[in-house]
Amino acid sequence: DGNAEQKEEITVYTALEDDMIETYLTSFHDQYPDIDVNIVRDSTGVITSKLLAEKDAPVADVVWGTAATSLLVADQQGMLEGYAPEGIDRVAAPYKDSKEEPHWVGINAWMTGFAVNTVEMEDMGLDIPQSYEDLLDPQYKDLIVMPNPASSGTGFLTVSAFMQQMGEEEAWDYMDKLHENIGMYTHSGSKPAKLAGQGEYPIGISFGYRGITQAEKGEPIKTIFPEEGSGWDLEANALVKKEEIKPAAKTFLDWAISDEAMKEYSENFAITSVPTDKPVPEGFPENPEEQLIENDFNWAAENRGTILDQWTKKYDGKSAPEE
Amino acid sequence: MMKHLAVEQITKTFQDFTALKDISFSIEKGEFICLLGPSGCGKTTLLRILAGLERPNKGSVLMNGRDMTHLPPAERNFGIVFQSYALFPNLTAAQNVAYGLNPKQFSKRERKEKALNNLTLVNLENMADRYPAQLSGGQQQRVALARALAMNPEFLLLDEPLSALDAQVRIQLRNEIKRLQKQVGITTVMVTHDQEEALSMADRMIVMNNAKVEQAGTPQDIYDRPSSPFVADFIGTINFVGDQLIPNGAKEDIAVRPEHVTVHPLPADSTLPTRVESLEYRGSSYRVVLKQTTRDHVLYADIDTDTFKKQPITVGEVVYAELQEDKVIFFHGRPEPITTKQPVLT
Amino acid sequence: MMKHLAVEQITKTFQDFTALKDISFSIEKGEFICLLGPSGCGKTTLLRILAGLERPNKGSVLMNGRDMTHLPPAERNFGIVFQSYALFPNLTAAQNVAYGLNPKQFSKRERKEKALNNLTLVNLENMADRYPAQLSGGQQQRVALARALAMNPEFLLLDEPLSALDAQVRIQLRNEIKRLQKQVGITTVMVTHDQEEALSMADRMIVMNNAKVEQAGTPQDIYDRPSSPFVADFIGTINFVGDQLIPNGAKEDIAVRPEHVTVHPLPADSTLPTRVESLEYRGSSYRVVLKQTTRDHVLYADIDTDTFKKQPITVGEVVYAELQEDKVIFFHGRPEPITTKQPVLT
Amino acid sequence: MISALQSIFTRQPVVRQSLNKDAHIQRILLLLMLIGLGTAIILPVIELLKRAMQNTQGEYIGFENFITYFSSPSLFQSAIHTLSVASVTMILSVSAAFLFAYAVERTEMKGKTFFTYIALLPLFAPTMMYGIALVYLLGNNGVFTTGFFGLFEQWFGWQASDFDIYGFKGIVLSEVIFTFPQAFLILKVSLSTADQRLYEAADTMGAGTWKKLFTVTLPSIKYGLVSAFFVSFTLSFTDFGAPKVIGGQYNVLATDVYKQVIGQQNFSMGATVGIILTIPAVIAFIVDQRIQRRQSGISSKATPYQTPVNALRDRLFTTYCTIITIGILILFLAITAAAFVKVWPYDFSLTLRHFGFGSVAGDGLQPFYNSLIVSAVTAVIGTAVIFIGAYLIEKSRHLKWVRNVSYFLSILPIALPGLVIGLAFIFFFNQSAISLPFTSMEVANPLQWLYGTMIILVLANIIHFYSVSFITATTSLKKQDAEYEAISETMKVPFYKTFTRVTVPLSSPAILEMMMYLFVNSMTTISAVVFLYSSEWKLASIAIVNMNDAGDIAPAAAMSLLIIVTNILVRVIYEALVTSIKKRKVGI
Ligand SMILES: Nc1ncnc2c1ncn2[C@@H]1O[C@H](COP(=O)(O)OP(=O)(O)OP(=O)(O)O)[C@@H](O)[C@H]1O
Ligand SMILES: Nc1ncnc2c1ncn2[C@@H]1O[C@H](COP(=O)(O)OP(=O)(O)OP(=O)(O)O)[C@@H](O)[C@H]1O
Ligand SMILES: [Mg+2]
Ligand SMILES: [Mg+2]
Repeated sequence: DGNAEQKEEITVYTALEDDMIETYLTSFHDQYPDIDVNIVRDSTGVITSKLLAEKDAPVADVVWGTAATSLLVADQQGMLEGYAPEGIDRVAAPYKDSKEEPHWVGINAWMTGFAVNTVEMEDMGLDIPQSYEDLLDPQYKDLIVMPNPASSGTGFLTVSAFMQQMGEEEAWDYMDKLHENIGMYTHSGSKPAKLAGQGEYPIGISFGYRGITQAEKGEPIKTIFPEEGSGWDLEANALVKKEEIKPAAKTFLDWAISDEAMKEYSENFAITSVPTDKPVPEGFPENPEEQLIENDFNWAAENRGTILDQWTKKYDGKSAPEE
Repeated sequence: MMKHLAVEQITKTFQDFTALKDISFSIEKGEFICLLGPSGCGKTTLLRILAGLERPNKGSVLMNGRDMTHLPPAERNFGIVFQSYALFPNLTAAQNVAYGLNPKQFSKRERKEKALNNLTLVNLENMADRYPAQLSGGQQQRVALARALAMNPEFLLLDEPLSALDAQVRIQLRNEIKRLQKQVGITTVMVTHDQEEALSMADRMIVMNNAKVEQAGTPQDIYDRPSSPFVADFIGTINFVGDQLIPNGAKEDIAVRPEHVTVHPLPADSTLPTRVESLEYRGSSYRVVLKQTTRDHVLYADIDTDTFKKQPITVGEVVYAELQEDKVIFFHGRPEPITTKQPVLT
Repeated sequence: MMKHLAVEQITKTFQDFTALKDISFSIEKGEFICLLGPSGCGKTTLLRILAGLERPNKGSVLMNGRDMTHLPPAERNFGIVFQSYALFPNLTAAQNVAYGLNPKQFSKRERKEKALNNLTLVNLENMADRYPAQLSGGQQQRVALARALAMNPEFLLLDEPLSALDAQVRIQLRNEIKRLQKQVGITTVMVTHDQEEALSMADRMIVMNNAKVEQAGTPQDIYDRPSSPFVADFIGTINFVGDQLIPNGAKEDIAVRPEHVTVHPLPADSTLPTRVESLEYRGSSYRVVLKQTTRDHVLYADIDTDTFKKQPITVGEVVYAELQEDKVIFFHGRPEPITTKQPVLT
Repeated sequence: MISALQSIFTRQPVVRQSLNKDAHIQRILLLLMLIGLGTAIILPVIELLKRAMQNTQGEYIGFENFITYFSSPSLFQSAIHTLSVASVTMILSVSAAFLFAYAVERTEMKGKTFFTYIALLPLFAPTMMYGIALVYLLGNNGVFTTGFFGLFEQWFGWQASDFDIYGFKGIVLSEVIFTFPQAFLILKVSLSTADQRLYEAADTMGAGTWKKLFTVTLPSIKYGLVSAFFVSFTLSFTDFGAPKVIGGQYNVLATDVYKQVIGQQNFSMGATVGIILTIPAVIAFIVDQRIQRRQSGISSKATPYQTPVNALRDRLFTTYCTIITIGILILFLAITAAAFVKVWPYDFSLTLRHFGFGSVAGDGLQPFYNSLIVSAVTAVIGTAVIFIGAYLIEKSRHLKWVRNVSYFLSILPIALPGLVIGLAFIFFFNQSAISLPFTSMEVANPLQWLYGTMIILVLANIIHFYSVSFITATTSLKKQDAEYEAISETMKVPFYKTFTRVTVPLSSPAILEMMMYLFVNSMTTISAVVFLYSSEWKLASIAIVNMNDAGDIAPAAAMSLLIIVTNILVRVIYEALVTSIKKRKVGI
């Protein structure tokens, strides 16, 4: 048809959950029918490594809803272009890059939560853990699953939260003990919740939203937000630095923090970077922002490499089942 | 009388196909028997029945009068050499030869010694440690022979042991096998489809055709007095001349070998006028193909080169063929009305 | 003089192995040449060089005086028949024969007709629609022949065309090929390693050994006057008797064929006393193996059956061998000190 | 091989032949093939080697990465893990396959065809599937682990037990199932060509069953055994799918590569581990080449094996085969059940919702369609390219050195694990400039546009599965008379006519086999493509890994089931075509 030539096409890398993307994009398609959005969805680790691998010849125009800590890694390699999307002022300071033209802008925060399978817990006669401290209880030996911080954003924010809350020494100490109870470290952040949902492992350290949606599908899952407070990260957007920056890329970034978009985000997340009037979704704490710990993204990004090295050395593979 | 080995009315069928039909014969101790016949006539099947590798539908195999039709191969005391040698490729010549020697019966040293002795018998003592792949075809064949003899069998069965070899090696091994057989004195049955081989090696030949024994006898008997046109034709070349010598005679009733046809430049009593169709040089002789001038019959004549050179003939020439009367073979008795002296020249 | 086909100083090596060394010969129009030699002597390689399928390292191939060493196979005018026939199994006999006929040059009908004509030439007109798998070995061979002839080549190259066939079919096809060649009048080079085949078919033979031409000539020439001990031994059986007739003579200098050794019951002038070692019956003749009584030399003698029967000899008997003087072959000229009339009986 | 390479450098002068059109076309095709193979195999592998010797900043550091690797305990441990998995797999898989192949080839057991097809069934599934199925059966909440969800306990008082399936046991079980059909096929072929006369010779000399086994049977399948051992070792050594799904914390080299590259963006270390991953395959490759050369010296005049009558033996083997069959079928049943059950193990009502994939992989059935397209294109183009390549190498008489080098390049990929091909491809195709080997020159990469397209997936698959298809083609071509080309040439028939009129028809069963092989393997493969796919061309096997990563195991099972059903369908079509060809063509 006639306006086929005017159609613009952008490639968007995202780590948002598959089941969210379609709903979110509906309003974008309605507003901008002439822009084709080419979605590349993968886990945070994969999206990050794809970005980095393509450093010489970037494929993505925009990164959407990907962990801020990961975007900081790409930023350190000089891969991101500053851009202040329309309505940037509505975004509160902790949720965006501090530069004049921010290199990244958050859309929502997500936080650690435990998905606990109530049926299995009852079968085994176990108490439901309420805090990080509780997880160390020997009754949970080999029953806890947690995402591997090296590949999962959720995993990293959880570990980074331990560090920032407890201090490094303490945190390693804590994790040494936690490791005793871990049955498996998973590649992605949602898998622990899914495994809990199948009863494969009754307790999964995951992110809050995951467990809550599974409970809606009928799985016997209760989501616990730890008493000590949850580690959190932002799903953030960024413009990829490349020779030809398409106007449509900026249009997309503008839309991505618009009120319509925020409304959709708030369906799934308790905390959006631009506050909406939506009530907190069911299952989340009344006052979600209080659940969040103090989080220094720059510190996390800077130390990411060393923490992961150390973590991998200590735990990855060591907990292999005895032969 | 108790024969060394006797085969009695053996019949063997595969599905609806009859491979052997009522086969009977017997063998004396120490004899060398050649089993000869065209491909598919049942030679191998018969040998396998003797060895116990195949079971007959009917009939029996007697050894020194004892029925052993039902014994498994291991209990029969037969040594076998197959056409393909069937050497174990992963064992050395010596190990192959020692394969059948029971470790309970012979110590390791004894087995080794026996293997070497048998290899010496076939002049391969210095090849003891070679693998079959490192031996020539003829050497492999001799190892197979040594292996068969190592068990001190009472009978040796050879299934076309030479057919896979070069002509020269074949002739050399013929002599070797014959020498060995006489030396060891072992009763031997050898299958072949090479008439020359059978003629030159056998004490007695058994000619088979179509699952049946056609004729058994010494090589000379069989060559000079074949009992049937089939045998005459199968052993050596033959001219069937029945229809040329008797009016309305059956072609296959009377036969003569090419070396018993002589050629004369001029007609004489009882010669046939013929035209030379072609000449085939064979070194020590010429095979001349003659065509009767009056009819379309072909006659082969063998003329030795010396004779030929004294009296050369050329293609197209008319010559007169004479059949040596005393050599003519009559399959159904000499017919009354006609002798070879008065050939019918119609 | 301009030859029909001339090969000049062809040399061919594979890696460090020399398969042909300075080969030269020439062929007249319409000749039937047999290339004969032991396995691996380079026959096939030579044939492939003639056809252009292999490139020589040196030398040239001339056709009617024109150098065609540089031409690819398609531009020479050779028909080839390989030992394996190389018939296309998914095409019928007729399609195989018509395969090389250019559709641009001949209409479909013409190609079909030509194919049928050529099949008729080999007496296979009624097999036109059969696939190779439905034909016997001999029939397949004839289709291959028809296919090679269909292109009207100036030369026909045959690489052991008969070696894969049964003895009987082989002899029959020999005649067929010879007849066809004479009928078409095509210059033909046939490779074989069967001396009987070469003797009986060739107008001229080229005997090769070790990458070289040993002798070229008519079959009679080569049999009667072999130019080297190799040829003498390779074509027919031979006794080397140099060391028996001349003191300190080279064994291979003087030779005689078994049919030129006669055996006498009593000694005479120039006879050798021998013991009969073994007798081999061959139908029309006996091969007698004689061992000189005084030395360890073996002598073969062929005695035809009739003569043998008149004067039978037995194994172990002492007989006196005479070499027919006029048939003795001297490879390096007749030596002075000795004639065959005075054999040295040391 | 080596002597063939040597001969390239020691050529004698040969009289030149003038070249006609045919010769020119053949020479051009040969050179094109050489350039193609060189670009698709040698250049990427060189790039990989270069990366392994660089640090993350791209500076040359020699073997430092290897030293780091072996001195870091957790990484070094992966190597030990991989070795243990591969060794145990090799022994279990070859033993099981030997008995199975023996049953099929050397007994009079009934249902041999059925058992053969069952044994081949695992070929049709991606390795992830075995992992997933094992989780359903033997996982912490698996069917067997819980004794049929407590039913056993109710009925027989049988306690649920802990199989500890995540890790060593799970990986080994998956790999055994994965390599079983491959070992089975090799051993079946070896066992099918026994020389009956050797058995008869042994019989006449009074050898017993065991003596015959050790002196005749085993020696005669020696090469088959060695190659079955190698194949199961290298396949399980380099497999990525099963450890990914069921490995738990039991790290192996293949998952290390993935983690280094995808998780930690440490490409140099990824390349380093990739090279380590290649070692056993390279050893196997060299040994295999040697053995083959030695083997060619042995000619066999074997007569076909005749199975002696033995009812007890037949019964024992039938029992054995039935047990294996049940084992294999249970896996497939579990996958089928998982794909159709709503919430395993809490709600067993049936549903088709897992086949929607909408809420999980994001693209619905698109990855499956992508896989179909990529596999079909791989099958068609791959077969054409490989067959023509094999034809030129086997039948042309031009440019001998090109044919020798191309032959080597054609069988080389068998030594390259998929992960290594994938890595080498990203390194090579994703760089903007290529530095020419052995020089310091750089040229702009004219192939960079391939990155992220479907073409690179097809190319990776073709290279990944090149050697086996090439050997299929070569074997079929070798069976054809060597003189067809010579005859055609003397008859002035252009080579392409003989190629289309004779060579291709005669090879049609082999061509179909190559197509089927390429299709089925492209459907199931993960290792090469996991690094190369783009969002538009996400494949079914990748969707399985992603869904499994996200914990969406039921849709992952559903996707596996789709792949299996497709592959079985393709196989059925293949069998039907081959049968009809054999029936129709008298000559073949
Ligand atoms: N196991 C079998 N099943 C069916 N037919 C068989 C079997 N073995 C042999 N035959 C048939 O029996 C016939 C005789 O076979 P045999 O091997 O004894 O022949 P042969 O005389 O040894 O022939 P050749 O000279 O070719 O070796 C042949 O027609 C053969 O096809
Ligand atoms: N392509 C090749 N590469 C290496 N050596 C070869 C090649 N072709 C032939 N030869 C060698 O050259 C020699 C001559 O071979 P050729 O085929 O011409 O022998 P032949 O006389 O035809 O033997 P046969 O009677 O066995 O067919 C042999 O030793 C052979 O091994
Ligand atoms: Mg036989
Ligand atoms: Mg040859």
